[in-house]
Amino acid sequence: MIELNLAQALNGALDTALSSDDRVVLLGEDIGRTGGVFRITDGLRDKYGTDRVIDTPVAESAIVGAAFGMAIAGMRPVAELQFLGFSYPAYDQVINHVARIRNRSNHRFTAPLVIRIPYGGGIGAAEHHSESTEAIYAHIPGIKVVVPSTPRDARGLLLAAIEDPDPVVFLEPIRLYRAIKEDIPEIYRVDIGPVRVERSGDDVTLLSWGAMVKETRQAASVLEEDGISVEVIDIRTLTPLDRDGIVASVEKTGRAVVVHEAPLTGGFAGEIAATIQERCLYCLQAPVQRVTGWDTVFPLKRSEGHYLPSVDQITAAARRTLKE
Amino acid sequence: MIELNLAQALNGALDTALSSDDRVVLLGEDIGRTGGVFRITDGLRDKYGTDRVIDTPVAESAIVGAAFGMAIAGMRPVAELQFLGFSYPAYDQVINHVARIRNRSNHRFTAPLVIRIPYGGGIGAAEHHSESTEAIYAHIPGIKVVVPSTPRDARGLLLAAIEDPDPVVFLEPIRLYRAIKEDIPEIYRVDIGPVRVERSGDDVTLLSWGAMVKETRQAASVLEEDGISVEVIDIRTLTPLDRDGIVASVEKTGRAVVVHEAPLTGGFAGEIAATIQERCLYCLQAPVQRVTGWDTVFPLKRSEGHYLPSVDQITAAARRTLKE
Amino acid sequence: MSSGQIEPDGNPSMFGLVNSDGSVRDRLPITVEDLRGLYADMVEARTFDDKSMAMQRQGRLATYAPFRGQEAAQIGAAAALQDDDWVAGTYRDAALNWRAGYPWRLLVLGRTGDERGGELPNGVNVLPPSITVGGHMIHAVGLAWAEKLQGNSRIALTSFGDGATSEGDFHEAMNFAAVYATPTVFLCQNNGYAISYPTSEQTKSKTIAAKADGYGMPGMRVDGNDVVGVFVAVREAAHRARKGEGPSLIEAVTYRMGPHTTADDPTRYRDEAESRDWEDRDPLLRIRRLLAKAGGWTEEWQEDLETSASQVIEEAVEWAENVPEPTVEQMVDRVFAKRPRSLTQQLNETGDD
Amino acid sequence: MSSGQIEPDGNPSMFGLVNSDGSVRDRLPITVEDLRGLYADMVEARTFDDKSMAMQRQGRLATYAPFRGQEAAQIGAAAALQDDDWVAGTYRDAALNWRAGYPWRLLVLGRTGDERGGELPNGVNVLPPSITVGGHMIHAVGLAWAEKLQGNSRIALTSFGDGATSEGDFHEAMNFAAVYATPTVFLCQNNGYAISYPTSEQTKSKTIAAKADGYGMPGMRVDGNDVVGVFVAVREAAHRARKGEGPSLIEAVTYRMGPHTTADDPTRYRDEAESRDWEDRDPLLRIRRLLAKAGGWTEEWQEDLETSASQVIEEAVEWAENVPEPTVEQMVDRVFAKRPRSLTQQLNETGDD
Ligand SMILES: Cc1ncc(C[n+]2csc(CCOP(=O)(O)OP(=O)(O)O)c2C)c(N)n1
Ligand SMILES: Cc1ncc(C[n+]2csc(CCOP(=O)(O)OP(=O)(O)O)c2C)c(N)n1
Ligand SMILES: [Mg+2]
Ligand SMILES: [Mg+2]
Repeated sequence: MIELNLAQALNGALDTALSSDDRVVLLGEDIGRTGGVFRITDGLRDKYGTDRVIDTPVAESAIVGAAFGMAIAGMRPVAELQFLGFSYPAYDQVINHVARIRNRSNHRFTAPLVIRIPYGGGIGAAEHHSESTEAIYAHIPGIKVVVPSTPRDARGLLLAAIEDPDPVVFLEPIRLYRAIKEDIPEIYRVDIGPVRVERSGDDVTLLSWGAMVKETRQAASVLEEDGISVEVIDIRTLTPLDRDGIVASVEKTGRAVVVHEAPLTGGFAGEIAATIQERCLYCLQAPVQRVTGWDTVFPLKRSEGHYLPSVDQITAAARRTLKE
Repeated sequence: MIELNLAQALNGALDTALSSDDRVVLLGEDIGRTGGVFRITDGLRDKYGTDRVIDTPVAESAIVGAAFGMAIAGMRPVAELQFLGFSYPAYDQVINHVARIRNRSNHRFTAPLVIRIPYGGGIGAAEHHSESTEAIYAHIPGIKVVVPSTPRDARGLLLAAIEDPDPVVFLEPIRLYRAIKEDIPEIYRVDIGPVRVERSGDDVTLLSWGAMVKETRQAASVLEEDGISVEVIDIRTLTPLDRDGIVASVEKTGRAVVVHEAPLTGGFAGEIAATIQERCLYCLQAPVQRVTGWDTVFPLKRSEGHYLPSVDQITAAARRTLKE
Repeated sequence: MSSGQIEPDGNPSMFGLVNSDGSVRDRLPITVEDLRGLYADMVEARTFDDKSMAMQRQGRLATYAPFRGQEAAQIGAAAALQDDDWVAGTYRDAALNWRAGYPWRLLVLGRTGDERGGELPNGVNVLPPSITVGGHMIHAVGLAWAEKLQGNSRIALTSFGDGATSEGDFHEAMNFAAVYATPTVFLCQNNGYAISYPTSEQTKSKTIAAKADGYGMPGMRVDGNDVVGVFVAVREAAHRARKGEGPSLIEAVTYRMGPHTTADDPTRYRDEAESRDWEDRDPLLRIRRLLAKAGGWTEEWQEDLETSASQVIEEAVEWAENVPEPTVEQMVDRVFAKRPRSLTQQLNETGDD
Repeated sequence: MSSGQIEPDGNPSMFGLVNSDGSVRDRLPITVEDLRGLYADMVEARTFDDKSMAMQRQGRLATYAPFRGQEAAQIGAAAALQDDDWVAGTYRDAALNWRAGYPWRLLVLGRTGDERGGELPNGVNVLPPSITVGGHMIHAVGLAWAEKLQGNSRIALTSFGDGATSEGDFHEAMNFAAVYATPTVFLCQNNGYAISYPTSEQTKSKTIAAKADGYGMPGMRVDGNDVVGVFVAVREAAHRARKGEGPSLIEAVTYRMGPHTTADDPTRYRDEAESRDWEDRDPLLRIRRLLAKAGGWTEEWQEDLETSASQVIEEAVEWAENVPEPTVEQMVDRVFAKRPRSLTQQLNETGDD
């Protein structure tokens, strides 16, 4: 057991992967000399050398495309893209090649690679540095999309992702990198797939993932103080989606609030709300509520407060479900 | 009035735009000499010259990026990307620049351009030629996403899109290009925004857009034969979404089936189902059903029949809502 | 109409060994027997191409992209590789892929619209053809890089068209290959057109080979209709790569004699005169002329070749057309290594209808 | 640690007029008065840069990307343009943008994290800085193309870093510009690093200017710390563009003296010795040396310049910091020309909470 924050947990997971599996290589912009803009790969270049921890030119499509080729040739590349807002030049490689080679070759060639991408707002960053476009990845058949919110899950899911026979897009919530510390076992995997019940309760289910789990958790505490019994679900794996885990909770509580910071329209909360009403319309005591970002461009620092869903918005939504 | 199929209606709309507005230019791969792989720009190069109808190198990011610059400088470019599966190299330009310049410059610079993209399956095409990834565009704040399903709407919406002060992604259902003919007035605009009630009914609402409107329409006929009164809604504009139009219909019928050929998970039907249960849970007689493609890569010709939603699937889903 | 090619032919700065008329510019570095082998391969490839065109017209294949006229570039390049080298080519590279180990039967199966056509035999390191223009070149960089990092001697060849050099992905792939000195051979089959758009308009560079300079990489222009020239050029580039001297770019100047695909109508964008011009430069014809002079070609041999090629292709077609209809389960089970529960649920639900 | 630059300095093949020590290589094509003007602009820009760094440390600005060391490249380039020419630069181009008409107050406002900083005055054709590396170069191609198609004489200049030349978008933009002969000037400020990644590792090309060849475009390497050299080079390229002779690439070799941004720690990737080396090549210093020799510089003038620059910048800061807090409505109403009903609904609903 060792106490780590989310960033350290990721660094440790990469260290473990590099030391235990020769096929693992890391590549990305500034990940070597500087240890990445968030220092997630700190120290690894010195430890494993420039053939295993590779600084690359600024070319996202090539980073993913080269990692893809490496994976086909038997390696286990872990690519880092610097921010989710800079991942789009590689979107074509992900959707048209990474996600499809197993299908295209009927299993003969596969691409077991991981694409790590920091995401999310709340740090007052420049344009393109704050957005949460997980929905555009979660719509791609053939990749898995994983979003940890705790140091434990970060380590366990990253190791599972690197070992997974299929490609994984691994989204890291920037504002949680150093938010909390947790005791983590050395040998540890978290299955890609199942949701995590973060807190059990009976009256209402709050569902979230990644960065917004923090506010969701806080909202749960506020509600509990008012005597409301809240179940908090951390989705963790957006795809393949654990619909049974979600439905089981809402069958119990009859009420659900889905929280994300991406824009409302076309956001992944729509998928979850649609699923809940499909599977348990008759157990629903109130409409599934969505608490999300706005259908606007993610704003710069001064308007961030207007944009990001607040604890108050979550509790208000939960109370709306209880009023009905 | 003139009788045209969808492809001809688009060609006519482009002709009208080119002749009535000097600022309009068309650019894209093979749109000049050959009139485009689907001949939508047929004859326009000869008529308007190579400065107005421009063949470009194979470089989607540059096509959109150059059109964006032209639009800022006061022109009204209409870019064609050859297939939706080849639009992803330009995704970064769309999400990071086209959709954002108004926000970035607080209205000082704007990008009134149209990106036309043929999409959808059913023609037994090669890989990447059949998919329906409208959801990844509908999640981008700052662009409008329009998908006509009839010759009339095709003409009216394309002209409205070219005149719109904001950028529009205009998706054209390949398998409807030459499916039906319709009488179309010469002077004609269709507002971007409102859904179109294609058929009025009381028992169940079928909602769809683009290519799947055909099967949806057929399903409605089958159901009507059995005495079921069906309302068919053609969404037409995915964003900004006309939630009121959708809700008004379901408030009347109490039952809804959303149909698209994109994969289920993260598809735009999720948004619509989520909206319906938010706004009229208490009027819903049954869960909103989604009839969609599979969470698989769009298959090649021999498996296309397995993949595409069928009339039977739609009628079965509608009957499920009626059973409850 | 303008001519498609930047500098169609007869350019002394273009490397080549066998001229259109079958004369040789220099002593050939291969035996007549080997040349006969290359010729036989080209005949077999063309037989496949003709057969595919015919089948497509009969509705037995999905859209087909013919390589007629490009047999020398493809066969010459593949012949210069070792058996387990990697190949990442395009929709037009059936001849290249076949010569590198991709069985005809799978190529036919793929073209009927069946993903199982992409399931290559173990040991054949050819990627199923990529349909996006430009996206696959970097794959060959990654493949080659992995081999290098793992201490293997395998190299990777990527083949692409003139049109593909306009994509940003070409640039990124060239740069990565050069920066990391990956053992990659970039083979551009400059066939004069990207669908309807002539090479001469795609770039203001005089040649595509010249683009290599900007990446600090050797670039070479070769007569793409000379199978021996292409073979020698690619062999040299492969040799450099295998020795650890990094990537090269080879521009093989050739001509697409047929339509872009079976859906294309070339009369919309090029003169018949131009196409006729290129008929005399047919890559098969010139080797036939050369062999005839050297006594290595006879009418009977030609007939034998054609008969046996037809038989081989017919067998492949027969096999492919008898592959059982694909099932829904197969479609669903190709997405991941293990079918996730969400897909099983979809299968159960949609199965109900 | 390796040196960042490919060929740091003193290269005879690199165009320049003023050496580090203030000596001149050739007769200067501008008057002493103009040179004093350029120098004054550089002083003002540096004052802004210093002030911004200080403000960021005080938490008054979001992340800031300093241009210290690159003043000559930016001021020299902007000075060579006409008032209504288009400029599309990066996060590091505040000096360039300002000299092209972007008011300091809006540059400050933008950096406080306010979209209203991007609302340029009418007539100033400078795009608000783009933060994605590479994406904006093609915008300058589109802008210039539109002017050409509309028969106007405006040209477009795009500025970008060495790192940006690795992006596919660089390639596509260069190719489009060349193919359509758009009046575009590509200005690469090669400052030795893409964050931590040295230029010498980014490419195997000897220079960035050399990359122009592959596009059939003139390329020129200029000492980016020589404001006169840059001015002359850009003026020439702008002139060519305006005459209809198409685009050019100018590589201005310079050095980022500060960190990549206020969030960066350069000691992780470069020696102090290297940075010290470049101090003597400071673009302000050399003009000061030159002017001092020519009697065009005095201590008092320097003090005057600094005082008035400080005042100008202080006023801009004061203005920006007094812009009222942005409202939710403003955020919502920036998405489209007319607010769609869906956003009004969101406003009503979220307003409730
Ligand atoms: C990214 C992308 N854009 C567009 C297309 C459509 N398309 C298919 S082939 C082709 C032309 C390619 O020309 P070239 O690279 O010269 O290859 P050739 O077909 O001549 O062999 C185009 C534009 C595509 N397949 N992928
Ligand atoms: C598409 C994209 N990828 C990555 C980044 C992160 N990033 C910001 S600046 C930078 C380095 C750019 O270097 P260069 O082009 O040389 O410009 P400089 O910062 O040196 O002025 C990187 C990688 C980005 N902004 N955009
Ligand atoms: Mg070609
Ligand atoms: Mg730089």
